[in-house]
Amino acid sequence: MREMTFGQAIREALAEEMRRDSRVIIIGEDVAEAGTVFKVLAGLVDEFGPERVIDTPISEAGITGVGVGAAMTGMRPVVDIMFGDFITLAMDQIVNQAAKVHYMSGGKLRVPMVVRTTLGATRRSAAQHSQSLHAWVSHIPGLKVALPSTPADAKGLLTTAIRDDNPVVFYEDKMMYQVKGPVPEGEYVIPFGVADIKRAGTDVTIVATSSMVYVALEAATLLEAAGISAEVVDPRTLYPLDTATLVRSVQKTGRAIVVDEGYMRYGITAEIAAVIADEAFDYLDAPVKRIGAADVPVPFSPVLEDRTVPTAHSVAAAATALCGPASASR
Amino acid sequence: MREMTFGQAIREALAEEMRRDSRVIIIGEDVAEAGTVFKVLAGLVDEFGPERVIDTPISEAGITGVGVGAAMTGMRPVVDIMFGDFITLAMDQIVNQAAKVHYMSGGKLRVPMVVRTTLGATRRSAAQHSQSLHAWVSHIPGLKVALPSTPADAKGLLTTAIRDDNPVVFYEDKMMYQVKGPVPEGEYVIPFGVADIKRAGTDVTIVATSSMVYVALEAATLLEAAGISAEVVDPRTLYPLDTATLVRSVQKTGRAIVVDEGYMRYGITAEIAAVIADEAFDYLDAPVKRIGAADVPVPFSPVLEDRTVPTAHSVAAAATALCGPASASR
Amino acid sequence: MDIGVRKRATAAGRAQRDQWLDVYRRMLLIRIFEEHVNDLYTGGKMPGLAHLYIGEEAVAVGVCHALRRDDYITSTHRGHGHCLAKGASVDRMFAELLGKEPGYCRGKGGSMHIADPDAGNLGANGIVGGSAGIATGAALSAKLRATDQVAVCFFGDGALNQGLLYEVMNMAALWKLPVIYVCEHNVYGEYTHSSETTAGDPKARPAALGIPSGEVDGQDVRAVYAAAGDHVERARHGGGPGFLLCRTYRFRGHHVGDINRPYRAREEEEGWIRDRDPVRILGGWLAQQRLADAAGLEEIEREVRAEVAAGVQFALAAPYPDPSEVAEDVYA
Amino acid sequence: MDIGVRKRATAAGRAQRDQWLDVYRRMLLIRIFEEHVNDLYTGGKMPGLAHLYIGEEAVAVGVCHALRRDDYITSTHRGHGHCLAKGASVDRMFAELLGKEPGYCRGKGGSMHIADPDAGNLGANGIVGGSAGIATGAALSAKLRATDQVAVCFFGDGALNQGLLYEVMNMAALWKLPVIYVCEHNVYGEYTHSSETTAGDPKARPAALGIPSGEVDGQDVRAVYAAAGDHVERARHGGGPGFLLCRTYRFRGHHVGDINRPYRAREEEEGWIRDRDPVRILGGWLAQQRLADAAGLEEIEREVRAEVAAGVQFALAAPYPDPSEVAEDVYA
Ligand SMILES: Cc1ncc(C[n+]2csc(CCOP(=O)(O)OP(=O)(O)O)c2C)c(N)n1
Ligand SMILES: Cc1ncc(C[n+]2csc(CCOP(=O)(O)OP(=O)(O)O)c2C)c(N)n1
Ligand SMILES: [Mg+2]
Ligand SMILES: [Mg+2]
Repeated sequence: MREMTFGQAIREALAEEMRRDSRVIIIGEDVAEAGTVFKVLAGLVDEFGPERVIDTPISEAGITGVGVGAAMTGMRPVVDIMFGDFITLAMDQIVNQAAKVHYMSGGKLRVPMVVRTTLGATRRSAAQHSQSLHAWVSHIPGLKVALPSTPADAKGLLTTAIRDDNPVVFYEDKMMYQVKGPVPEGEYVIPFGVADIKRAGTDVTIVATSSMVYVALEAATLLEAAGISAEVVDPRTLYPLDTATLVRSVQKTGRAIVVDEGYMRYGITAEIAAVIADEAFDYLDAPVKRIGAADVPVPFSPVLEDRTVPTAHSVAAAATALCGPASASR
Repeated sequence: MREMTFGQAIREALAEEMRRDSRVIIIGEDVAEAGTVFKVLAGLVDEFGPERVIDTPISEAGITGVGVGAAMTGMRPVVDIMFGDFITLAMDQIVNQAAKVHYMSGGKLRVPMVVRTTLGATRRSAAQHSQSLHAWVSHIPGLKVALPSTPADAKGLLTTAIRDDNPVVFYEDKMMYQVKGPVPEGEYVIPFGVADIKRAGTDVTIVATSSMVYVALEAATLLEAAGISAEVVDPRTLYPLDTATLVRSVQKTGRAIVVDEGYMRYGITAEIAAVIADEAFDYLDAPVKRIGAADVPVPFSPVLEDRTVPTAHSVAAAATALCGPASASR
Repeated sequence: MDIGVRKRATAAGRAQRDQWLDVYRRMLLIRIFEEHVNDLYTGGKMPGLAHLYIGEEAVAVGVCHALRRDDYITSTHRGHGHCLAKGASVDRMFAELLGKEPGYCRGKGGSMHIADPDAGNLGANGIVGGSAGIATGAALSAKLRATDQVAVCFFGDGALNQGLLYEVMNMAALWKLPVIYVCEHNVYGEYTHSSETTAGDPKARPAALGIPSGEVDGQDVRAVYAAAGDHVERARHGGGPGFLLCRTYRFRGHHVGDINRPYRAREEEEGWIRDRDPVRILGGWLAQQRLADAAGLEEIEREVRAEVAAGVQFALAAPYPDPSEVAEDVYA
Repeated sequence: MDIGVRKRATAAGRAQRDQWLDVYRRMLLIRIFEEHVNDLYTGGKMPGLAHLYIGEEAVAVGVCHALRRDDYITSTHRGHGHCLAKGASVDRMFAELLGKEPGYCRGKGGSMHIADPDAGNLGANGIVGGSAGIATGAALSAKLRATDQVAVCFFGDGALNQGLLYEVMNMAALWKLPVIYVCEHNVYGEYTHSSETTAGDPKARPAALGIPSGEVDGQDVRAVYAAAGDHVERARHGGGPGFLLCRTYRFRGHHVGDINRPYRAREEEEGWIRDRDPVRILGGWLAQQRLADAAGLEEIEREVRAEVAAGVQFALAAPYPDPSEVAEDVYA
C-alpha cells in the first residue's frame, strides 16, 4: 500500500469527502491560502475554492457557532480549531449548543459537524499551546470523540466523522503530522467504537491513545527485550469507547496500563482505568496503572517540558513494576 | 450550635471575609441589589456598597477575565457565575489564564480568585441550566475545586477558598440552598484536601459529593434496614483530593460506590474509582461501582429528568448488589 | 377611474386589511397564550421557569410577518412569542411547556428550548446570546446553498454584552450574510437596568462593523414590520446583514416568579402598559382606519381565546413521554 | 530674556533631547534584541516560536514612555518589545527565551509568556486577545485601591475579532476604568490580511461603546507618545478608558520560520522598510533638530549592541533550571 504522512491522510480524507458531498465545507483561521499553520490543508482551497474552504477571523467561539448553525441547516462543516488549547473559547458552542441541539429538539434538529483540533506537547510551545484537553468533550453526552494514531486511522476515522450526523471532536497530535504509514486508496471508513490492537501480547495490556501509541509500541519493544510481552490497544475513539476489546485484552493479560497525553487527574486514563478495573475485576493480577502528562501547566524550557510527557522508558518501567512480582510468582 | 441554611452560610462566609479583608470583592450578574437569582447574596451590597459588590453585564468571559486581572494586582475577587453551565463561556479565562499565570510567571504572579458557581439538576431547567460540569476544572493543574455538602462545610470551605492564593472553583448545588444545619459562629476554616466521614459504617464505602451526600445518607438508612452498614465519605474538595481517607475507608469496608451528580464518563466518579481501585486493590472484595447523571443532556420533562439523577434507591440497590454475594460468602 | 381599477384597489385594500387583522390576531394569540402560561405556572401545572413575552408581541410578530415560512429564526429564553409568530401551533407549544409527549420537543426542551424546524424555527436558547452563532451559520448555509432564505436572530438587550455577538456580526458583515440581528430592547436584563450594563448606543455597535443598523418603536407592529421588511429584502437580495433595535418593555416580571420587581418603578410599568400596549396600539389603528370595529376585534379575541383554551386542554390531557424516551435522541 | 530664563530653557532643551535619545536607544534596543533573537532561533539555539517585533518598535516604546513604572501593561505573543519598553533587562529576557534559570519566568514561560511584575508587566499571552480581561481587571483594581495607576492592553489587529475585547471594553466604559486599549494594527493576523477578517473601521468599535478612540501613525514614536500620553493622562485622572489604533507593520514574518510570505507583496514590505522604519524616522528627526549627530547615534548603537551581545552571552552561559523545578509553582 502507498505510504503517506498523517497530515496527508487527513488532507486526503477531507478532499475525498468534499468531492463526494458538496455540503462539506471547512471553516477556520488560515485554512485556505495558508492551508493551516501545520500546512495540513495545503491545496484544498485551490480545488474547492474559497467558498468551501473559508478563512475566518480569529474568533473561535464565533466560527464554532457559525458551524453549528450551518450544520443545522443542511451543511456539513469541518471547523478547524488550530490548537486544542483554544477550544476553551468555544466550549459553550460545542457543549451547550452542538451537543444538545438534537436532544433538546426531541430529535428534530441535527448537527453534523466535525471540530478538528490538536493535542500534544513537546513543541516547546509552553502552557497555552501544548495541552491535551480531550477529556472535557469526552465527558459530554451528544459528542463523539476520535483520536487516530496512524495515517490510515486518520483517514478512516475522519471520513467517518464527516459522515456522522452528530458533532464529532477530532483530535490530531501536532507531533504526528509527519509520521508516515500505509493508507488505503479511495473510500476508507473505520467505524467509531472499534479499538485496534496495534501489537498483540500476553503479559500486560497497554492502552494508548493518539501519539502515545508510538510511545507504547516503543515500550513494548523494550519490554520484549526484558521478556515481557505487551499488548498495545488503541481505542481510536473515546466516545464511543470499545470497552469490550479493552476488557478482553486485560482478561487475557491480567494487567493493564493506560497511557494518554492528557492530565491524569479526572482525565482519560481515569475513565479507562475505572472501566477496566470494574469489568475485568476478576482477571486483574495487579491494579491498573495510569500514565499521563505531569500535573503541571506545560513549561517552556525543554529540560522541564521533557519531564512532563510519558516516554517509552516510563511506560516500560511501569509495566516492569507491574509484571515483576507477579511474573516472579508464576 | 445555631442552625442556618446552606445559602446563609455562604453569605456569612462572604460577609465575614469582606469585613476582615477589604481586598475581597464580589463580581457577577445581579449580585448586588438582586443578591443573585438564588438570593444568596441578599444584603451584602447594603453592607459593603456597590464598589465591592459589583453588578456586571452578562459577560461571563469578561467578568472572569476582569477577576483574573484584579486578582493579579492586589484584589481577592469572588466571581459569580450564576449557573455552572455558563462556565463554558469562561473556560479560557479560568484555564488558560487564571490556572497558569502563577506557573508561567515562574511563581511571580498570583491569582487569588474564587469562582463561585452551581451544579445540580431537578429544577426542571432543562439541558443548559442543569449541568454538573465540575470534572472539567478538576482536570486542570493550577486550579483547586471545592464542593461542600453542608452549611457548615460551605462556610468553612468558602472561607478557605477566599484566603487561598490560588484560583478556586467553588460549586454549590442549587437544590441545597435551603438545606439547614448547624454552622459555627465566627471565623471557621476547613482545610482543603480533608475528606469528611459523614456517617461511619463497616460494609461498604459510599463516596459522595455535594448534594449526593444526602442521597448517600438516605441510601445508608435504607441499607441499614437491610442489615448493611454503609460508610459515607464526602471528599469536600476534588482537588486537592484526600485519597488517604477514601482508601482507608475502603480498606476497612472492602467495597466502594462513588456517587457524583456529574456525568460518569470521563468524570469525577472515574477518577475516584480509579484511585480506589488502584490504591485499595488488595482490599477490594468487589469492583468499585459508580453512579452519576444519566448519559444524556438533562431533559425538561419531570418524568424524564427524574430518571437522570442518582437516588437513594439506586444507590442502595447498587450497594446491595455489591454486598450481596460477598455478604453471603461471609 | 374605471371600474377595473376600483376593484383592484378594493382587493388591495382587503388584502391590506386582512393582513393587519392577521397580525392583530397573532399578537393577541401570544398575549393570551402567555396569560395562560402565567396561570398554568402559578397554578403549579407548569414546571421550570416561564419568561413571558407580554408587552413585546409587536417585535416577534412584526419581524416574522416580514419573513417567509422557510426563513430561519433563532429565539431566546423569552421565546414563546417568537415560536408563535413564526407559525407554531398553540397546542403543541403548551404540551412542550408541560413536558408532554406531543410537545414540539417531546417534552425534552421545555419553555427555553422550543424548536420548530418545519416553520424555520431553529430553537430557543437558554444561553443569553447563545444563538447568535447559529443564526449566522444558518445564513452562511443559505448563502452557500444559494437559496434566498434569510435568518433572523432575536436576542435581548442583555445579550448585547456577550462577545459572541460581535464575533459573528463581524463575519456576517465580511461575508455579506443574509442575517438580521433583532435586539429586543426591553430595558432590563433580569433585575438590572440596561444603562448599568450597556455602554453607548447599541445601534452604534453593529454600525461600527458596517452593518446597516436602525431603531424602531417596538410597540408599533407596523413600524417593526416596515423596518424589518427593509432589512429582510436587502438581505434576501445579497445586500448582507442588518441590525434592528426594537425599543420595547416586558410588562411582567423577568419570569413569572418575579413578583415585586423592586428594581423598577410601578409608574414606569403602568405608563408602558397604559400607553404603549402593542395590541391596543394596533387595535386602535385598525379602528381608526375603519379596518375593524370593536365587534370585529372582539370576535377575533373570542376565536383566539377558544384556540388557546383548547390548546391548554390538549396539553393538560396529553400524556407524558414514556420514561424510556430519556435515553433517546442523544445521538442522531 | 535674562540669564536665568535662558538657563532654564537650555535645561528644558537638554531634558527634551535626553528624553528622545533615551527613546531612540530603547527602540534600537528592541530592534537589535530581536535581530539576535532571529539569529539565536535560526541558529537552533532558541526553542519554540519567535514572533519578532521588528518594525513596530515605536508603538511599545511610545506608549510605555507615557507610563510610570508602576503602571500596568499586558502583552501578546509578539511581546518582546513590550517587555523591553516597560523596563525589562536584556539578559534575563534572553535567558527566558532560551529556557534558562535566570530568565524572567525561570524558563517556564518562554517567548510567549514573559512577565515582569516589578516593572508592571503582567505578562505576555499566547491566547490572541486573551489579556484584555487581565488589563481591564488591573484597571478595576487600581480604581478600587484608589491608586492612580493606569493599565495598557497591547493587542494585534487580529485580536479585534475576539469577543472578549468587547465584553471588557464595555465594562471599562461603564465603570470609567483607567485602561487604554492599544491596537497594534500591523495589517496581518498570521497569513491573512486584516481586510479579510475585520469589518469596518476598528476605531469605530470602541467609539460605539463611548470610549475615546484615536488613530496614530505607529511608526512615529513621537506621535504615539503624544497620543498615548493624552489617553494616559485622562485615564489617570478619572476620565476612563481610551483606545489607540496604531498603524504599523511587521517587517519580518509572522514568526521567524515564516520565510516566503506568499500572502503579501515584496514591494509592500520593501516600502515600509525603506520609508517607514520607526528607528530611522526618529533618528532622522533627531538629526534634523540637531539633537544628535551621526556620531552620537552611532555611539548609542555601539552601546546597545554591547548590551545585547552581553545579554546573549549571559543567556547562553546561564544554567537550565533544575529539572525538579518542573513541579514547582503550580500552586502558590
Ligand atoms: C450566558 C448566560 N448568562 C446568564 C444567564 C441568566 N439569564 C437568563 S435571562 C437573563 C437576562 C437576559 O436579559 P436580556 O438579554 O435583556 O433578555 P430579556 O430577559 O430582557 O428578554 C440572564 C442574565 C443566561 N441564561 N445565560
Ligand atoms: C485564541 C487564539 N487563536 C489563534 C491563535 C493563533 N495565532 C497566534 S498569533 C495569531 C495572529 C494574531 O494576529 P494579530 O492579533 O494581528 O497579531 P500579530 O501577530 O499581527 O502581531 C494567531 C491566529 C492564538 N494564539 N490564539
Ligand atoms: Mg432585556
Ligand atoms: Mg496583526
